[in-house]
Amino acid sequence: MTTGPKLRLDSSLAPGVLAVALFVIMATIVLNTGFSPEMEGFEGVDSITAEIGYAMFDLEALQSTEGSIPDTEAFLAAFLLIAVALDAALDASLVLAKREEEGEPVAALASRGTGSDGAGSAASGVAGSDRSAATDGGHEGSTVDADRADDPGGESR
Amino acid sequence: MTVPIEYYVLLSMALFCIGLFGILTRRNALMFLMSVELMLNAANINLIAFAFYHGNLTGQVFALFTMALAAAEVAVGLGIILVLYRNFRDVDVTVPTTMRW
Amino acid sequence: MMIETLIAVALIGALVTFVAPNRIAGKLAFLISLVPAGLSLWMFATFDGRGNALLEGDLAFESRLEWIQLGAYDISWFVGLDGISMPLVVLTTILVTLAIVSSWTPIDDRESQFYGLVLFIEANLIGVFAALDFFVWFIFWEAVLIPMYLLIGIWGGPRRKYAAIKFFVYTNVASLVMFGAVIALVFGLGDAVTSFALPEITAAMLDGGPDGFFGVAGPTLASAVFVATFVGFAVKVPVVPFHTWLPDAHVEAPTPASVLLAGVLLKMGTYALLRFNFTMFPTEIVEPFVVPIAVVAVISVIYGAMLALAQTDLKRIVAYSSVSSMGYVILGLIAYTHFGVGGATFQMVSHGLISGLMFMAVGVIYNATHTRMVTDMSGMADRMPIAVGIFVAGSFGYMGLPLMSGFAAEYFIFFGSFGADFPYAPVFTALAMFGIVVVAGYLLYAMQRAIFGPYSLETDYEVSRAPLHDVAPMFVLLGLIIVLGVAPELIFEMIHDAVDPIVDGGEL
Amino acid sequence: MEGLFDYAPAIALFPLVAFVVALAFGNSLPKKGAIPGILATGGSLLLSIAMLAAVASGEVYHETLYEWAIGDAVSDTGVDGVEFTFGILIDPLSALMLVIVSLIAFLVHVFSLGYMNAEGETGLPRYYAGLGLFTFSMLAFVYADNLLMAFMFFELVGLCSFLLIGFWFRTRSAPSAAKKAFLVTRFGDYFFLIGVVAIAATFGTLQFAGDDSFVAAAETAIADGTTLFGFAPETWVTITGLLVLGGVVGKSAQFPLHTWLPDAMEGPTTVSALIHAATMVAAGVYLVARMFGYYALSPTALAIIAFVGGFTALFAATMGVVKDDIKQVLAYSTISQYGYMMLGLGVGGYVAGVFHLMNHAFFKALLFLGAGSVIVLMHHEQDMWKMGGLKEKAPVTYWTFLAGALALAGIIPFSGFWSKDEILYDALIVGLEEPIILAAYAMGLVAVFFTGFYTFRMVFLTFHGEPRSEAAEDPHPVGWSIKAPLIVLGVLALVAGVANLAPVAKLAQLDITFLESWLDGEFGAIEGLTYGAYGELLAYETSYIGTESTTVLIAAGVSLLLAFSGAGVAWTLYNVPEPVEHKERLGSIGKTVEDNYYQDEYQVWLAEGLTLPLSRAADRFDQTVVDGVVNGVSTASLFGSDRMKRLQTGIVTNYAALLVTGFIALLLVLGILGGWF
Amino acid sequence: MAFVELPEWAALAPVLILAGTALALFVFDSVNPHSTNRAVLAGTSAVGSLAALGVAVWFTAAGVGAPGMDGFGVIELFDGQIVVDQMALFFIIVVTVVTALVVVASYDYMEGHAYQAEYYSLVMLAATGMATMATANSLVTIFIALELASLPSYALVAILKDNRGSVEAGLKYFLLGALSSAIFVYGISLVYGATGFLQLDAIAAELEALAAGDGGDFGGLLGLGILMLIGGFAFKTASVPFHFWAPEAYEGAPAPISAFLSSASKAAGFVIAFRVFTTAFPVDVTGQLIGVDWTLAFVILAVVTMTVGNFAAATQENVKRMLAYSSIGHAGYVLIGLAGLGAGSELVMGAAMMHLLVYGFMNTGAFLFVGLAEHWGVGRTFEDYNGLSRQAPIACAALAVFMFSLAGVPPFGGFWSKYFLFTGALEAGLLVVAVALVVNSALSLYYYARLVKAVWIEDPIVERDGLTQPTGLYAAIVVAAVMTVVLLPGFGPIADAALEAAAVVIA
Repeated sequence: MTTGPKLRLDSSLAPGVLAVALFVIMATIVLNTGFSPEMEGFEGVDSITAEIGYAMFDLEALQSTEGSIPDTEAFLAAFLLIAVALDAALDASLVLAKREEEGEPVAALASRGTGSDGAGSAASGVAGSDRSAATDGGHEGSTVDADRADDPGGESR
Repeated sequence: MTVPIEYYVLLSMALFCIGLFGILTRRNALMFLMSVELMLNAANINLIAFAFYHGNLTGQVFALFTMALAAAEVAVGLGIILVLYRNFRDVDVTVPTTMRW
Repeated sequence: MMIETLIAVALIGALVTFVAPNRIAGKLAFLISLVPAGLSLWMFATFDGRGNALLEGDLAFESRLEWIQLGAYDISWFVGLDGISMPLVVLTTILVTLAIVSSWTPIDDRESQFYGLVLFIEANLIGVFAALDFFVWFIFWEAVLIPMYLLIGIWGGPRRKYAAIKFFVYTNVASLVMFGAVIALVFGLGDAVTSFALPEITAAMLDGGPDGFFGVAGPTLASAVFVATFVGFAVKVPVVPFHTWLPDAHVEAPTPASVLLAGVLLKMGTYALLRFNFTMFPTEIVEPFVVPIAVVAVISVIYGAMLALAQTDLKRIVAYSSVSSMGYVILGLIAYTHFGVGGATFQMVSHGLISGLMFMAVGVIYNATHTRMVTDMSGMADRMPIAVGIFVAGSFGYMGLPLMSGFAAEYFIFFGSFGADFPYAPVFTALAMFGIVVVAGYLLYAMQRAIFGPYSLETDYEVSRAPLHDVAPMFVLLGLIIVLGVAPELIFEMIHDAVDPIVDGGEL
Repeated sequence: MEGLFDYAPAIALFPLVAFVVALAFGNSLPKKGAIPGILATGGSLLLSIAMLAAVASGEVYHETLYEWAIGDAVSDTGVDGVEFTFGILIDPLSALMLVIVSLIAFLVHVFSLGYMNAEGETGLPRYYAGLGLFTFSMLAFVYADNLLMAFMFFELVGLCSFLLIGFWFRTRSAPSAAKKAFLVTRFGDYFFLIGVVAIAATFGTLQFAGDDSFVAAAETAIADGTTLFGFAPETWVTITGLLVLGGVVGKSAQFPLHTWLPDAMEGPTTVSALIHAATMVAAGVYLVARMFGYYALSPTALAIIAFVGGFTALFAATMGVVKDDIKQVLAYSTISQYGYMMLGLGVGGYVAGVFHLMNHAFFKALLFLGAGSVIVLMHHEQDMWKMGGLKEKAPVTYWTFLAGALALAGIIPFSGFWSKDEILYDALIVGLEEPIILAAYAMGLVAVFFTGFYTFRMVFLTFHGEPRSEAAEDPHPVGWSIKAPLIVLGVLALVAGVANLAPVAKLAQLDITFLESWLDGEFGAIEGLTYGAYGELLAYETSYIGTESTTVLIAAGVSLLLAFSGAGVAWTLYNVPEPVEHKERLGSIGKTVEDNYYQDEYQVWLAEGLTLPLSRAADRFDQTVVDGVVNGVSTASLFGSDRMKRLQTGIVTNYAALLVTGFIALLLVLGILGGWF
Repeated sequence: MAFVELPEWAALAPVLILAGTALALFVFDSVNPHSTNRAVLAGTSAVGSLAALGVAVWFTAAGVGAPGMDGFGVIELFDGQIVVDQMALFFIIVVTVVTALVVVASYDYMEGHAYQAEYYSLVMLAATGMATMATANSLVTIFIALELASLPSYALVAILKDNRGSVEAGLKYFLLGALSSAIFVYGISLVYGATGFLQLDAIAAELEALAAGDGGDFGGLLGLGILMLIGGFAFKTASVPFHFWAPEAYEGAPAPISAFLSSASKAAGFVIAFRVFTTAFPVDVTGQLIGVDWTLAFVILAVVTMTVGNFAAATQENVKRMLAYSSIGHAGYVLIGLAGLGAGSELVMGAAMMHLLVYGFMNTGAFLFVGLAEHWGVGRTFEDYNGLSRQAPIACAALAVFMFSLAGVPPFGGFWSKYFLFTGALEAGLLVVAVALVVNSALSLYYYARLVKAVWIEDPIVERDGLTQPTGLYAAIVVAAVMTVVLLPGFGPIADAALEAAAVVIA
């Protein structure tokens, strides 16, 4: 199944023209923009990394010392928020990646035979013992058996 | 002697459009994801360049967050591609067309 | 709080009926509907309003409550009755009660929903006639469409779906046009108004009119709004060429819905025309449109009657004749004379009664024969003498037989418009009056074929006389028609009083 | 006598009560409603006679009883406010008419006992209710004190006519005839209503009598030269008068709206007698008489009335000649006779017209009832060619019928002679000045010949000769209820002429023109509603052939001569044992006449050949074009919708491409506007 | 009021409650990963969202975030990264209302699904994200909150993992979402490039300075950045041309999630748009810089979006898809709020906010009805819905209420908000938009009425036995319907709240 990258030149590239066009337009805009030739830069900054840390945690006391970078915004809220966001991503990707065998969720990436009960099949056995837990809330018939997905990587062509 | 900001911006735009090109022409879901990553990184280039240009760190810090979110996005994306493959035995994004019109 | 009581009784009654068992729904709805009917009659008896509601008249049963403050404008619950709306409210309550009784026979499916919707319509119709704030009015105005849509759609004839959706969308689109126009007008009035109360808008209109809006000069805006509202209401009335939803809706609607549709819903259009176009707008705005509207009115009368002549479906005949009759109303309205405008209002009531009667009679015949085709039946008088007798009486009422209300209404209109001041008024009047010949033509033609002659109808059962509860409402209506025909002053007096300021204010 | 007039409303209300009783309880009453009808009309008759007596004693009654509708309206003459009322006007004219109507109604009710009840008809309550309603409406019309009230009851009698013509609704022909009758008269009433509205809008009043009557207002307007609705007052009066005349032409079956009357014979014969001969048809003529003051203001209108009358008299008489159905003959004769009345009124012969109206009511009712009797005798056979020889078998019917026929033909000394002669005389003296009236007179004169001819053709065919069918040989007996009215009317037909023996009066210089005095208000009248008052308004000039006496003699002689010659021709042709048809001798003219000059054809064509297809075309237009636009909008929207949703191809890369396209488009728009490039 | 004693951060209470609930559920899931105790899970979520709703309503009533005498002023937290004002509370209310309805309905809808705990925690996480979006006051927090709302949404759409439709929907939603967020971030980077700031007030201040002449000529770059931001909002609100995901995502997703996305997520998308464009890019200053009013972009988008949505909805056969397109159409209506922005334009923006609130009830209800139908298993097309009213008159009556309200027909709440939008458009001088609104409303009548026709008027194609009455779904639907009706007479407070909130932000 593994094949090397190949350059395909067919009609499917046609939409790419849009990307090119967009680039032309954006480039024109940039070239018309009157940037000041001087970059402010970070002259006389003690430690950019430290400053990043201060900014990330709203350490205003430290930020306002000599040799710091002015006008950097506070990022504590963003930091807290991204913690939740990453939780959400974790949650989401777990839900999606898990496989089901006979309606029971199993570990997402377990190898065959061992991982199927790794994620606490005891608990699930209690709750959903006699009922086949369909993942389909609507009653549309499911089309593909979940347990065939033994190749989680998904090969490209 | 610093490189003028225009060049950074042009670079990032080029990267952005390359990413876009990939999205528009590639049918593989993973390629699609990668292309999106390119576009996000194009933004990062901008942010960092502009941070330097403006002389504040906001852009730089934000770039860090962007990267984190890009990772999170990829995580979810891969999950979706996984179930896509399970259902369609394929990761071609043009295959699922059961719903249209 | 009388009006609120009326509406509330109907609304709560609608809810109760909606969930009541099908078995008792009809009787229950009838009993409930007696309350508004009785109350409105009592209100009619104790009516003490003077003048026109929009022109600083003394309102009867007025009540006003702040509702929503929108920017510079107040929206309030503002209801009250004057001599124009009072008779229409009574007409509504009575017709609803009678329509409910007349549904006992034909409606044999999902009764509780049916009667619930009928009561819901009643509440909204009362609201339409009582509301004096534009928004209150518009809400009721639109809310009428929903139950009617369902009544036609669920209990209607074979093409009910097409008819229902056509009715719903067509009239709604018209409402949107009208709505947009009125809002633009209010905005154009600028600081002159601080609320959507119709009397206030009217006062501002008569006192200078709009300043302009969107770069449109005030008078031009007013004229444009006049046209837009006229078109909006013309669909509801309906006026040719906006009438095509009507025959479809009527033909497919179940009898009681037809009764309400022709009896009251069409009056909403003419009522609104009277309230908005011909009360609110100052004479100089209306004047250029009078002759075109007269042309439209005459065309409605004659063309509608001609269409009726070509039909073979009894309901279609009556439906088209409604188009024709409504043409008279328009003619009366533009006359700007006491008798013209008053007669138009009288015609609203009168036509409500007569067309209600006609649809009921057709319905009773249909119940027995399961056909409405003139060509399918012959000599129905042989088997259903009473129902047919009433049909004949109603037909003559429609033809404007003296001592029935239709004659009074038409006579008032003709008299009012003949002496009106717009150009060629007598000519237009005379042309429109030719309708009384054509109406006689198609009704007599239909009668001759369907209900006289040797009896013949292919049925596999015995066609028998209609039950009492089918016939009783028709007798009540016939009685009212004759009472109003003999003593039009019963309501014409208050109509006249309410019309007075319009005509004085709008002497052309 | 003062209080008597308070009972005037009862004259009309009695029959109304009878109507209600018959309708509601008719089926459970003995005689199915006839008794209340007889009682009511009897009561009306008595009251009417009392009114007549009261008027004779010099009293009149003019009272507004009920305000129907009141309103503000500025009339063209500047009268502010208008009242539409119901009121009663009892003056010599209406009192006379009341008696005529209630008498004939009463007699017809009695006659119906024999004609309808005895024959076992079904639906009798409906019949008596109809008669009751008719009598009510007719009486109310007669003493209406204003034009609107008159119009209203004028319409109502039309309704009754419709209902009674269609009494035998189970046949095909009766409903058709009923429809036609109503429609044609409605067509006339359309003009009438315009007239009413126009008069009301012009003068702000519709009163017949008094200072505030429209007649008086019109006089004032003409005197002042006020412009009315953009016309000179005389012109406007003529126009409105002619509009009202439309109703008259329709109701009194004048050309060209006469076509309904022969068809109306589909109704029971009693109905024909009451409604379509004696009273309702008279309503038109009566209306002209009632508002004669108004017409008197307009010579043009009068001339048109006269001409239409004269033409109709001749026109209808010729058609009567070729009819085989006894009732058809009578129907055309009715049309013809009303033509005379119109002629009389049109030439200003107010008294003559009313006189003939009265006489005609008697003798035509008599003839119709006689015909009804014949029909009963003949077991409901109406074709005269199947009759014959009834003279011996039904002497009462024969002699009374003969009296009526003589009156109709205008044979001295029967009543018809006197009135018809007076009409022709009046027409002649005016016609000597006015050529158009002379033409009308000439037509009326020629019609006398035809009248004599068809009348006696009818008499001979029906009663003389040998019986030509089994029914004629063995007629069904008739009872007293049939004979009694015939006798009453027969006597009246003979003697009613005494009321106004004008020729005798003129020749002998005797004051025996009682009717003229009556109508001239010598006993009592309302001011302005007298013959004398009308005479002052009339613009006609008259002249004589030689002296007045010679003119009278010439006129009477000529008409009598013609009547006799008509009767004589009939005698020779038909008073034979076995009469044969002579129509073929007339050739194509006969065919034309038999087909009623194609009057029905063109009117039916107007209705069915023109209006109906036109309406169907309108319907098609409506369905395709008007509704097509509506549906077209919807179709176009849905088509647009279908295109629109095709954008959503389901392929996510396409979405990305479209998304980018959209973005670029937006970028270009804003960029160009904002000068970003 | 006792509230004054609370610390400032307490103003974030609604968001914190949501986040807490979400995390609690997450923990619950970790401890007990295969729990299918739906009652506890749904109950917790419902309690959490209702608590958040209650607090938000209380705060609003108490005057949190309202300036003036009886208010507490706009509360800024985290150096202005987060702001709690009336608009934030208003949208938190919208989001929590929808969340509550959705979780209650999910109780029945997700019956038998394998990932109960994950489902509810994801819903609550997304709700947290949306609520945060309402309070975010910096492009940073906005972007992260947006992702916080999006990431669980992707998973939720695809959560019916064996259902091809659901997966396909998730894929399309995710792919276009990723693309859009890339564009959005790029836009942020450009705005940052032009101004040097990410906090909205600071951006505005810098723009003032730039307009005054000190600084470079960044017009084009700023414009491009703004346009790309618009792209991000357009994606979230399902506006043309970023709407392509919506029909599929709504159609394929579980119905409560469709409801959630089309109501709450859309509202959240709008709140950031409102916040960004009122706070960071004042019309006049920005217009001076970029040479064109950015409202023009919204005018175009509004007209095109409502037209595309309504036209495409008109001939749909699938009910859910019809609702999806209708949702796009409604996005177009709400865009009027942005198109009409400008000095003293609180009416039009307030109207848009009101519409989103009413929409939260009526659209959620409509989608939940679809959920109910899926629960019954009657099928997806209009035809499949034929005659449902015979078995379930109450639910179908509610559906009729939703449909007519969506169409903007009185006597339902949708009438008011649509009317206010219309008025706002007129007042803002957007005659074209107002006309488009009327035309589209007219068209929308057709297809909304069509659904009512299906359930009420048409006769069923197949015989059905009695249908069950799942408590949760029914409760949610009936509550939504009752609220939709009650909002007609009770619109005054909502209008006041929305207008005040808008006035504060715009001022």
